[in-house]
Amino acid sequence: ASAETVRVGVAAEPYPPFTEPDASGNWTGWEIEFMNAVCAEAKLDCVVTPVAWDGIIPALTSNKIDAIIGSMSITEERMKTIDFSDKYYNTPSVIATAKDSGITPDAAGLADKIIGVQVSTIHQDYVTTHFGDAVAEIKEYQTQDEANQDLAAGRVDAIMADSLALDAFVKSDTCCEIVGAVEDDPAILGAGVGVGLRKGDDALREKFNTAIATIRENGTYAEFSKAYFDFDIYGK
Amino acid sequence: MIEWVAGLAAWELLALEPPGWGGVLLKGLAVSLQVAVGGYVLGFLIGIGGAAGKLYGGPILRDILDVYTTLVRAVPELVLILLLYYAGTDALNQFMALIGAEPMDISGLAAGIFVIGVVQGAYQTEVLRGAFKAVPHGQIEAARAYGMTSFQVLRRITLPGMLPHAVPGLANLWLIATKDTALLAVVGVAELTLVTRQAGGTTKSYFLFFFAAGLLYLMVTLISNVGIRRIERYARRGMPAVR
Amino acid sequence: MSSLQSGSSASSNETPPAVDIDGLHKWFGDLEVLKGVSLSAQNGDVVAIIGGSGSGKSTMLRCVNMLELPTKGKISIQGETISMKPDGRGGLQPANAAQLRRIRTRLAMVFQSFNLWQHMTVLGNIIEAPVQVMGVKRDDAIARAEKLLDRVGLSDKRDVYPSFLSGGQQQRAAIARALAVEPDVMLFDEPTSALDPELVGEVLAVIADLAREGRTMLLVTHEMKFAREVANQVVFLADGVIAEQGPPETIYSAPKSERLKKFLATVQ
Amino acid sequence: MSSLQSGSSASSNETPPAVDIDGLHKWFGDLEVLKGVSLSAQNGDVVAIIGGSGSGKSTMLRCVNMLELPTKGKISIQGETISMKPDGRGGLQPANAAQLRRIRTRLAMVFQSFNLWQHMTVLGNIIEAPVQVMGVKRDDAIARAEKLLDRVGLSDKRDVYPSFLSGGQQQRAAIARALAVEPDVMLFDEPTSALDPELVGEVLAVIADLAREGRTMLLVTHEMKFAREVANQVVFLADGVIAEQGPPETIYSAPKSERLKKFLATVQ
Amino acid sequence: MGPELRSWKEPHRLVLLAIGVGIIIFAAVYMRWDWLPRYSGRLVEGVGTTLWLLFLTSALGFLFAVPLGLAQAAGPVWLSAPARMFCTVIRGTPLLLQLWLLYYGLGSLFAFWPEIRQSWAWPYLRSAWPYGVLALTMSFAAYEGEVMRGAFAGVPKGELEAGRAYGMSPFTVFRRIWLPRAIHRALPTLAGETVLQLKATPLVATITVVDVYAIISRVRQDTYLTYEPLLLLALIYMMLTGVLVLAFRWLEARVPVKG
Ligand SMILES: Nc1ncnc2c1ncn2[C@@H]1O[C@H](COP(=O)(O)OP(=O)(O)OP(=O)(O)O)[C@@H](O)[C@H]1O
Ligand SMILES: Nc1ncnc2c1ncn2[C@@H]1O[C@H](COP(=O)(O)OP(=O)(O)OP(=O)(O)O)[C@@H](O)[C@H]1O
Ligand SMILES: [Mg+2]
Ligand SMILES: [Mg+2]
Repeated sequence: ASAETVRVGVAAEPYPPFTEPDASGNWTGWEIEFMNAVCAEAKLDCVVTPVAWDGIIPALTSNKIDAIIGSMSITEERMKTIDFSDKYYNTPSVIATAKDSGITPDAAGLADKIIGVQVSTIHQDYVTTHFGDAVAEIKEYQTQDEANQDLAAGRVDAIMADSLALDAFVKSDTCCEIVGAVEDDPAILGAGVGVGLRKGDDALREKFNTAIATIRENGTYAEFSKAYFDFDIYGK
Repeated sequence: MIEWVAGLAAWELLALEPPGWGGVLLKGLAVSLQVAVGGYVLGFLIGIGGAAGKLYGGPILRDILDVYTTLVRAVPELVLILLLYYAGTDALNQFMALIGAEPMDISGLAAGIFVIGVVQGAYQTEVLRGAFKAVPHGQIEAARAYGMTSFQVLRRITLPGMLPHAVPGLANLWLIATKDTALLAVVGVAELTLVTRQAGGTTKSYFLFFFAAGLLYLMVTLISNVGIRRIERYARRGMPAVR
Repeated sequence: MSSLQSGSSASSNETPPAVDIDGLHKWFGDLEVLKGVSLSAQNGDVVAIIGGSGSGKSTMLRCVNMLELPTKGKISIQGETISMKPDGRGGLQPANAAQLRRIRTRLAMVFQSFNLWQHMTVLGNIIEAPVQVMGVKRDDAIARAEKLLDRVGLSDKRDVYPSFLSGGQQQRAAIARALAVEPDVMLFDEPTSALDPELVGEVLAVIADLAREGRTMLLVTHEMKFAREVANQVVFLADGVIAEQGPPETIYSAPKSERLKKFLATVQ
Repeated sequence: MSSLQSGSSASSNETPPAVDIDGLHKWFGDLEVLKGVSLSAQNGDVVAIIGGSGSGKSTMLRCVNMLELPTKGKISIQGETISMKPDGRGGLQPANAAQLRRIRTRLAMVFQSFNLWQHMTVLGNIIEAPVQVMGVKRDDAIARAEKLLDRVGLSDKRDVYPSFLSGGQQQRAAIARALAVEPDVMLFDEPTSALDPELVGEVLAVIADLAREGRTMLLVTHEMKFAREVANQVVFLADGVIAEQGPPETIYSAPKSERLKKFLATVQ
Repeated sequence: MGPELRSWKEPHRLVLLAIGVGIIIFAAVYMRWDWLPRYSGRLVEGVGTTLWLLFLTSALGFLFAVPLGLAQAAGPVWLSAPARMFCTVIRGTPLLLQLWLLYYGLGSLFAFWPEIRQSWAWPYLRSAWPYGVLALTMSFAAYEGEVMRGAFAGVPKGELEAGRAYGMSPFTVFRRIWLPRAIHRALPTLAGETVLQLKATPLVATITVVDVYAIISRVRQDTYLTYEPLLLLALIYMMLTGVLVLAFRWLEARVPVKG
């Protein structure tokens, strides 16, 4: 019908299982299903607009897109520039190492080791704050995938990341294992992932918030998540 | 090791029809080439004008051109494209709103060609300036002495005379242009590098796709080289080979 | 010998001189090469310019068609003064590019270092100015160029690029290039330096022909014999000024200044 | 005049000739420029090579130091034959690079087009070979270069780059560069083409001095008067062969061939 | 003489200067710079890394470029063919791909061959910078090799002949005449290529080398500011480029050319 058109920016670089294109150019993944559900609920006509991660915030602020659904964690720093909806998922952070390394997910276990993280993530902040003095070196990777590869190659001793991302990795590669979750620190690890919105676009934010709450309640959220995860990704 | 080789040889992923990614790669290549050609040609026009201005222009023109080549060459292309595409269209639309016109939507492709052209223009200005300087002065004097206009001197004497000195530099810039198109990913243009990353990220067959993209780029280069060598042979006519 | 002296040098007051140089000064940085040179040549005059190496002969010739910009002075071609304006650094610069271009099409120059265009064949060099500047049809230009090539004995090198020519062949190509534009005034900078005596004789004949057609020539040369035979006026340049000037007989047989006497001593 | 003819041209059988050219052939593509040239010069000989433009004089001179590779023939310098081997395309190439280099250090050449190094000043051009090839100390080389500059009258252009010199100044710089290596054999390709009569006289004196020191010279020239005064042997090159050869008197006063007679006609 | 020797006081220069100052004032007043102090230390380190990479790889790259150019311009086939192939392949594929294939390609081999971790070379194989230096050096060598090929071929033949005629060994001719003439001829292009190399260094951030670009991206993703960090980056690169350009100008002006 005459629904309002919302251009939703996703990162042009694939981030499975959340957003990824297939060979015919269609975008698939959990976040795409989430978007479809939310937009249907809020009666919005949403179109996927891939934008490189580097340009996604300027694209939002200069009106090229209206919302970002890209696994963007809600942090204080980001709130200075853009607004967020309520969180729509939140997963714990874990540490992975080579099999039988004997490393434990704490400062003592990581002493004098090389640890890899994806650059500019909450994990990077966490490692710097909590393990910065203990480890030998913190290596920063542009993508999580590259960090994973270097763990397999033995260039780093451990990596810290989102449990989902690492879960998929240790299942596909026999080299490594998850040694456990780190101690929680809400100030750094944040309040989960939200929809990024232009500052002052309160009407749209309200629509998203209401829709997120509704699909959580009416079971739609659980329904489409089933195909991807065997636990509740919404978190605590 | 075997797995490593096996990962490389997952040829079916390169099939032209989905679920193979071959078609996507080729489409990306076509977009890259489109941007490269557009940007390069624009850059060449700017370069000729810029070099001529730097060599024969007045002090004001020379200074402005100096600022242009220094700034544009200094500022990373990524910054330029972000500034021109986002800040630029923003400003343009605010201006349009001010005069009461409809907001314009500039396509990422057009902006990309423009930015690559502006960047190439700065580099080509310098390459061409060097080449112009390599033309023996006497040949230009002779042309002037016969009453040729500045434009005729340029077209008939200086351009062909400097060509042998300019071809290697210009060839480099062309090859750079074909690869600089990767920057357009920032504004969402699906060119070869971006679709390669997408294919790799989705299928996890990074090496397969990076090799494939490498081969595509290499093919463009090899075909270009045939043309470049031909131009160069033509340009060097009349010059004895050095031993 | 000097069969050409009966030319039009007895100028009437009505027709303006073909070339008129008035109070020409030229500085290169701190070096004053020309210190006020004045010279005028009537239609059909052949003026030989002689003088020591580095005395400014080439510079003077190059000032006539503004390849070297005078620091001070006035140049007129057939009564039309090339308009100049100060360049803000104590020198002059052309004020009217179109006028300068128009005047240059009536001048032709043979350079001391030939300056052939390296990316064109001999034929290409010769037809370039007629086709591009004068708008002569290509075929006509080629036909004419072939006659000229024949005249300078270079027909077999028609399609050769200049860097594969011997010195004398390059010089002859340069002469043919200058002849091809059929200029009113020709500026020759040592046009026979790379030629053997036989060819010098031929160039001499060409120049005599041209003078007979009423064309004016300024010609720098080191070959006194050549100057004597071809010129009806000889100018001796020394220390940046015209030290002596006159018809060849007087210059050669009765030099006035010590400087010229010494200069000519070795030739006698 | 010909004061030099009493040199060492009366060669004894023991001392080998300074330069010996034997059956030299040179093709450029389809063009046979030299068709079997043989020539030998004793120590202290001054051989003038004359001939029409394009007759192959420069080519012959350039073959002596292997800048142009002969298609056939043998070159010996002071009894040492430059060893050559077939290049697989019907021509020859040097077989022993070190030997060629050693021989070249004993030769010096003044090029028809000067070929001064554009990125060095006049002084830099002159001291380059002594310092880099002969291992002369830089200061000594400079001291010597200054003397030479003085001799050719170019002291004031010491620190100027070649492209800012007049034609004659470039030629003099090239001559000074050649003299600086104190070679046994000098190859001059029209060394006075850009010089005025006064300077020609001076170069003549320099060459006479050199001959007196026992240096050998091959010299291409178009100035018959110069050839006559300075040479003790004149070689006339025509149609790719040496058409006539002998002491200047006989060559100039009693030319045998029609060709040479015609060639000299204009000079007499 | 050259434009840089003319006075700053010419009116149009004052205008340009005023525009520049205006932009800086605008940026300082209307944009957010509060993050600057927090990152200043790391920025300085990053600039250091960038410069170190730039100088090392362009110097090494140029050393390789000279033989590459020479081999192609005048070498025998068995030298020129491989040189040409090297240049073609390197110039024909994106630097990012090469960097990737080197770093992660080799890395994926290590995963199958753990014994290598005991070898003496492991500390180097393990670090990222050797791969960055290698890739950047090869890239500069290939691009510059191509430029030098043209420059070598463009030196007037007569000047080389003059060198040979004086008995200079091929190496002396090369060192004293051919190379300086070629370099002088290639300088404007060389300057451009060096600036390009400066802007290629950020790619090493993808293999965990922390240069100034990596720091700036860090700032961008930490603060989510769009333009400010990029403007600072532009300013830093502009200053570095300015220094490079001036240095090359100075080199160029050392041999005056007529015209
Ligand atoms: N590199 C070359 N390739 C082809 N032909 C050449 C080359 N060099 C010279 N020639 C030809 O060889 C012939 C002889 O040339 P050369 O330079 O030896 O003549 P020259 O006797 O020195 O004449 P000049 O007195 O005019 O200098 C000429 O016809 C010339 O065109
Ligand atoms: N572009 C220049 N810059 C500086 N000095 C120059 C320039 N051109 C010529 N000169 C100097 O001006 C003087 C005159 O040069 P010019 O070429 O006019 O001499 P010339 O009389 O033609 O000599 P030649 O007979 O040797 O050719 C010389 O001392 C020369 O060094
Ligand atoms: Mg002169
Ligand atoms: Mg010759």
